[in-house]
Amino acid sequence: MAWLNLLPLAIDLVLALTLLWLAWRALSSPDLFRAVVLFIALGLVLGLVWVRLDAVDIALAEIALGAGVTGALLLAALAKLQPGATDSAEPASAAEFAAALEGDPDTPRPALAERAATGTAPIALGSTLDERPVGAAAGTAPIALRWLIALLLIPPCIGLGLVVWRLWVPAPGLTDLVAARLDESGVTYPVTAVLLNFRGYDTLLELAVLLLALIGVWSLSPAPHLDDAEPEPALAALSRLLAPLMILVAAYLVWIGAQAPGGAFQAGSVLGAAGVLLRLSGWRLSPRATGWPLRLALVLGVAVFAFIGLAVIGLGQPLLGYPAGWAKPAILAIELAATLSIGTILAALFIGGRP
Amino acid sequence: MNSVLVFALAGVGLILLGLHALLVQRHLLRKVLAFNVISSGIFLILAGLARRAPGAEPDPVPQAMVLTGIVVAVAATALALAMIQALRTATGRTRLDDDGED
Amino acid sequence: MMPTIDAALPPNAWLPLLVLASSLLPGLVIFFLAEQRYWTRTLLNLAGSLIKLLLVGAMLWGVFHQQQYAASLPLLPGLDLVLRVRPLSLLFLVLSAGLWLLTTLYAIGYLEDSPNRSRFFGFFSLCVTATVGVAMAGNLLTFLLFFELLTLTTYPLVVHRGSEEARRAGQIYLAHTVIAGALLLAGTVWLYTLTGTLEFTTRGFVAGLVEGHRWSLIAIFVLLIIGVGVKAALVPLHSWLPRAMVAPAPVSALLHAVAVVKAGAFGIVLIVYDVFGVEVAAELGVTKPLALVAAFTILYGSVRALFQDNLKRRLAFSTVSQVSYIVLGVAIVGPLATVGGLVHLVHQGVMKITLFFCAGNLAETLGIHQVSEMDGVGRRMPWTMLAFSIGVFGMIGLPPVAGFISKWYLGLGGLEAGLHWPLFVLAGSSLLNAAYFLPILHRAWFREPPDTWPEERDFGGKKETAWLLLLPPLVTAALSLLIGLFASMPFTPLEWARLIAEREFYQP
Amino acid sequence: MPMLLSGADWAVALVFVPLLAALACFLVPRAANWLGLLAATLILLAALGLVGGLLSEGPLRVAVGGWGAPLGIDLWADGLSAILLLMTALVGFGVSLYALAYFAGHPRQQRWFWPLWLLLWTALNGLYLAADLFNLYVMLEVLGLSAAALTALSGSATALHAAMRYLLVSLLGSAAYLLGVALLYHGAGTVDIALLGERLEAGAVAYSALLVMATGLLLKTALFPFHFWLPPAHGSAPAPVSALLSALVIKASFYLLLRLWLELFSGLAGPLPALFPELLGLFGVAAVLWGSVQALRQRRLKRLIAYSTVAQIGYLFLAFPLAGALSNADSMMANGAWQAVLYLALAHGLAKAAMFLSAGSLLRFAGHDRIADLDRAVQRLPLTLTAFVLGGVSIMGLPPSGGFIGKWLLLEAAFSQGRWGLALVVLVGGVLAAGYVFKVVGYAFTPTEIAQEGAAVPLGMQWSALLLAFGAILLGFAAPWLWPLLEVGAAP
Repeated sequence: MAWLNLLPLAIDLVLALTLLWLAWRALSSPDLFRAVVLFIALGLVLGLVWVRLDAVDIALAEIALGAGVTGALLLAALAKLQPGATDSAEPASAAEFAAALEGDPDTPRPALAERAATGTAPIALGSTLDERPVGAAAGTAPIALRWLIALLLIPPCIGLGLVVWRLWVPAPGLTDLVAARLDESGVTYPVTAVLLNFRGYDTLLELAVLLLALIGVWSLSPAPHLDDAEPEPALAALSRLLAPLMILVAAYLVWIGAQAPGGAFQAGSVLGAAGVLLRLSGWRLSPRATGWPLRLALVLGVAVFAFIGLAVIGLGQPLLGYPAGWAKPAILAIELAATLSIGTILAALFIGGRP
Repeated sequence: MNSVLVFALAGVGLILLGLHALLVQRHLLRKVLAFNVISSGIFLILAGLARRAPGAEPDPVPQAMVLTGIVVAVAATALALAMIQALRTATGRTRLDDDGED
Repeated sequence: MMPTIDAALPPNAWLPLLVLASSLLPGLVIFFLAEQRYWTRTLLNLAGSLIKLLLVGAMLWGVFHQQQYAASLPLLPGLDLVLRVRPLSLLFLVLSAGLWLLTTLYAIGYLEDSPNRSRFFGFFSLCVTATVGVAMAGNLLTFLLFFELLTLTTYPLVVHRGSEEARRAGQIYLAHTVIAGALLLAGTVWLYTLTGTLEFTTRGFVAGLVEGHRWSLIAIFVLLIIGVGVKAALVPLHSWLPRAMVAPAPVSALLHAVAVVKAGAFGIVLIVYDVFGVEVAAELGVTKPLALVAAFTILYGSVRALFQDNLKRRLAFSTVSQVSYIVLGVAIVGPLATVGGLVHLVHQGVMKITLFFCAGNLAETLGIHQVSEMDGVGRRMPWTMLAFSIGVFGMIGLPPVAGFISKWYLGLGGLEAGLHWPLFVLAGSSLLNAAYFLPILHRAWFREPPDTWPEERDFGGKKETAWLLLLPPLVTAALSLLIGLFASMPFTPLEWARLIAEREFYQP
Repeated sequence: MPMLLSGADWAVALVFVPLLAALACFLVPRAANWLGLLAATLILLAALGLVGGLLSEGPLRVAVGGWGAPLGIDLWADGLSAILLLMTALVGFGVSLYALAYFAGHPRQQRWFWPLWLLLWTALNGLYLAADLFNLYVMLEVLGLSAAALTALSGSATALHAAMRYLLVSLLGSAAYLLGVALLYHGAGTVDIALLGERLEAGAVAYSALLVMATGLLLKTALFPFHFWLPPAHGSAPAPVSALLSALVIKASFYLLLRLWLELFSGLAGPLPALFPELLGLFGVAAVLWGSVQALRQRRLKRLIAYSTVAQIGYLFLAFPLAGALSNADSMMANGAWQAVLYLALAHGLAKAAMFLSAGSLLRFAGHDRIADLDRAVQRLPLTLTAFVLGGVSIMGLPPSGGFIGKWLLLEAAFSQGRWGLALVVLVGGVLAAGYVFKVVGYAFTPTEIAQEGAAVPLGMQWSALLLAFGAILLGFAAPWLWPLLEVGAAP
């Protein structure tokens, strides 16, 4: 029965190899669209890996954020990088998504990138040079240089591998300490306790990073086109059905985060997805809401977190030190505000420019 | 040899692949992909090793750190993509010229 | 003024600070004056220079009566900025304060109606501030600070005209002085790591290191001497000086007589006497090479001067030669030679500034820049050429002009030290001086003037030139005569130099 | 004076004032100017308050949330961090004043400048206060993202190009750093720097962490040969941003490297910790020489100043080989080489900010920054030129500037150890610096063939640059005040 014990290891090995293979293909595929799709697949496999590692939170976040949001952002960017493409290039991409998955990897696909080669807009001149899929050489360093770089990189990575190998000795880390003080934290799920209480300062700044990215994106981009084509009726109907459901899911994820995997970031990404879906189905914020109300929703997470964190100082507590008994409501308030902001920020990041 | 080590080593592999692509690939979108692959590799090492105590609960601290890291990576990706688009609008190019001179 | 100076300063600490402030503050105010505020600017300039002269006079009296003047400001742990007025400082202080007043007067007349005067006089004042700082420096760090400040403040004066030629001259000036400054810094820090102090001390502060650190000390000496030697225009470090002649005449006067070259020579004096001490320096065997370099510079400068047709360039090479008299006096090692070298610090300044004032007058009044254009100019500008002639006689070393006193003591000093070759150097140099200066006098006084001058300006009436241009050279010419004639009276440069030499050589 | 607020309160204010101000500026763009200025003033006060607190209470440690390391995150402040916080506050205040006038005609840039800059400021202050390696990672990311976004602010092709490269470099640097954090956490079970310092043992884990973290941070600090991204980024950003990047952002990653070296790695046994400082010193030498020579060759003013930054970064690393031999048990900061580094970093911060701001004024004035066509700028923009030269004086290391004190201490360390080569490099770097500073000044005196019309430059821009330049000079006299501060918490 020894082989049964080895089965999980075999599965893990297969997963790990898939991971590496997907990464290799995603990074070397001459077709950008396929590269992005493979990257999303990589994110999904990573999600599985996290589950195997008993890190369900990370799995959720990886799938929602790493694969989902990042993938959506990449696809949207890819669509906008093609000449003549508009915001609503997704239907076309969806078709090609399927094509890419089943396609033969050796023959270049008539992907978005190639449309650039035939584009008539003057701006396409640059892109034909950039993205012509014939021969990866155009988009990479010369072959000799590639090998040289690979040869230079391999030894330090082997060294790193050896160090990681050496680190593989049982060590408790901070598990016991977290467990010991979990009941003071206001939640019963350790990861949430770390995120929102023990290391809440990091999470506050992490929210600030998200907001910062949005400010950066807005500072770079012109306003998006508001008058894009009418969405497909089916999509519109579907999204109107799905959106309320997703909001419910988000609320559930926030609530459950106190005891089990879940929490503001996963909930926020679901909320963001709902926003994106609504947007794609033609729903628009009313112009009155795109001004300060929108901005307020964007900053709310950081603001509430910071406000609570500072207000407790007035009660004689240290920074971000919730008074005894108040930790749970404080964390819930922070998580709700954060979810709203994360969702809004993610949707706004996807849409691009400042409304 | 257990799954933790397998994945941590796969993380090293991801770092290697990502670094190589970051240096070799010229299209900026690919560089962003490469950065994300590198990040994933690091996350695998950071949170993968959190579960090396056999049978015990995984260490929640590195897990929380990886959650933070994933969010930061998404934010960075969003900014980088917006910058690529702006660069494309301004210059019509989606790669960095090797000569950075004006 | 400076916050860390003890509030309960003894009154003696204020005098050195006030001497600095008397040119620093007017200078800073002048920068902000509009170009046409002629009278405000003039008033500030003159008030500053008069006050400085008075303050220096007060300190002269005080030091003569054994008063101490010192102020300090902590800069680094264990290392302060120190101003201390000693007899040697006063020699240089009196010279620069006195000549600054005259040069200011001259510059006011010279630059009338030219652009950017506020900038000019601002830097002019800062330049003098740096010079008096050099004079009062109580340790090598303070010296270094003001020495570098001098570089920075003279640069804008050198490139003042804003022509391409001026810019180039400025770059060359900087290239020389900045590299020299780096060497000076290196020598200073190195010395500090060995001694732990940089305080100027009569007879030096390195005597204890001769055993064990001989070669380090020699290297430090070389670094320091090159560091200051560039400003003193020692050959082969001199080439910036003739090029800097593109600057306006008052700047030339400042560079050659009041500030830069003098600060370099003064620096050599300080390094030999107050850092190493002559006896230690002699023991290290570094004075002899220094004397040879000085001798070579004296002859080389004179020979080069022979072949210059441009009047200011001829004067510049003459400066190269004359300043090394001071170095020679220092390097011969002996009380009389010391007196000769030190007194020449003042004498050369007074005489050379006369010549530059006169050259400026010729250029400004008649447009004369070349020696060959000077035929008969003595008849057109008799007072100017009279002053010029006195300066020339002094340079050659004819009694009773001040230059004679310097050469006399230098020669005696050489003999006292058992050396004969300095005598030949001095004689040779005097002959060469005569050879390049006397033909000028001959042209000026004995040749027929041309029908028209290159570029004549009318100053109204029958005046030979503006009185502000004429007065300063006449005063300095008279001074060169007087300090030569009455050399043995109290408070003359000669007496003061004797006082310093006594302290260096005869005190325990 | 009785303290109403303790040092800990000031430390919290240093992070949260800019953070909340950034939110407010984002929320109410119309009031951004005044909010920004208010925040800058408050931060300056808080920095002074923290310094006061440190001097009276000694080094500071704040357990965020009351948990304490290793479970929670700690903030700390000692003399080293306080001095950098103070410099950041001073430079930040000056640049904020400048930005008020600079962006007056550019509503789009103005709108985004303030929130991005205040977030950058949050990250800088947070970084100097952080005692937790992972918290430092988050700060580094805030720093990198805001800096890259600011670089791209003008929206020109060059700027976007430079910003993109900068962003990638910065992300790669943070990633490398994070890898090191992962190794250290799993090697020693904590990310608190002080605890790690006690627990870390020499070995493969520590060494590899040192290597990856140092590589990441050197990449961000732009030490030769990792400097390639710096000149385009610093040269093409709007002037106030260039000033911030050169004066402050570079210092943050340098500080972190220095901190890690001092607290974690320098005490480890083995060949790598012995070789590492020598290697950094070698890079430093190359940076000083290469950066200076490149600066001399530039024809554009901002490029010249950017290459000067490359050279000045090199100076900071010359101290590493010098400090090793000097280290003693009494006090880390009694080490002349580290004092020199700190002085050089401070002086460079103030001086380089002044120079970049002056360059911005000249650019505004003439519409270009070609050095050869400065066309009598010295007469037409005297305040700006003065600021440039005073900043330059400190960069050259002429007395009595802050740069001089730093260079003096460095030379002292070099001479007393007989490291002649390093002393020579220090001196040569100074001479070359004089060369490139006065290259600019010389052309500012000469007229061009066709006289150029100049645009008006607001006085606010001119005076704020001058103020910073004066700061760089006055720093030369500040040693008696800074020394006691530096000693706070310096004992190991």
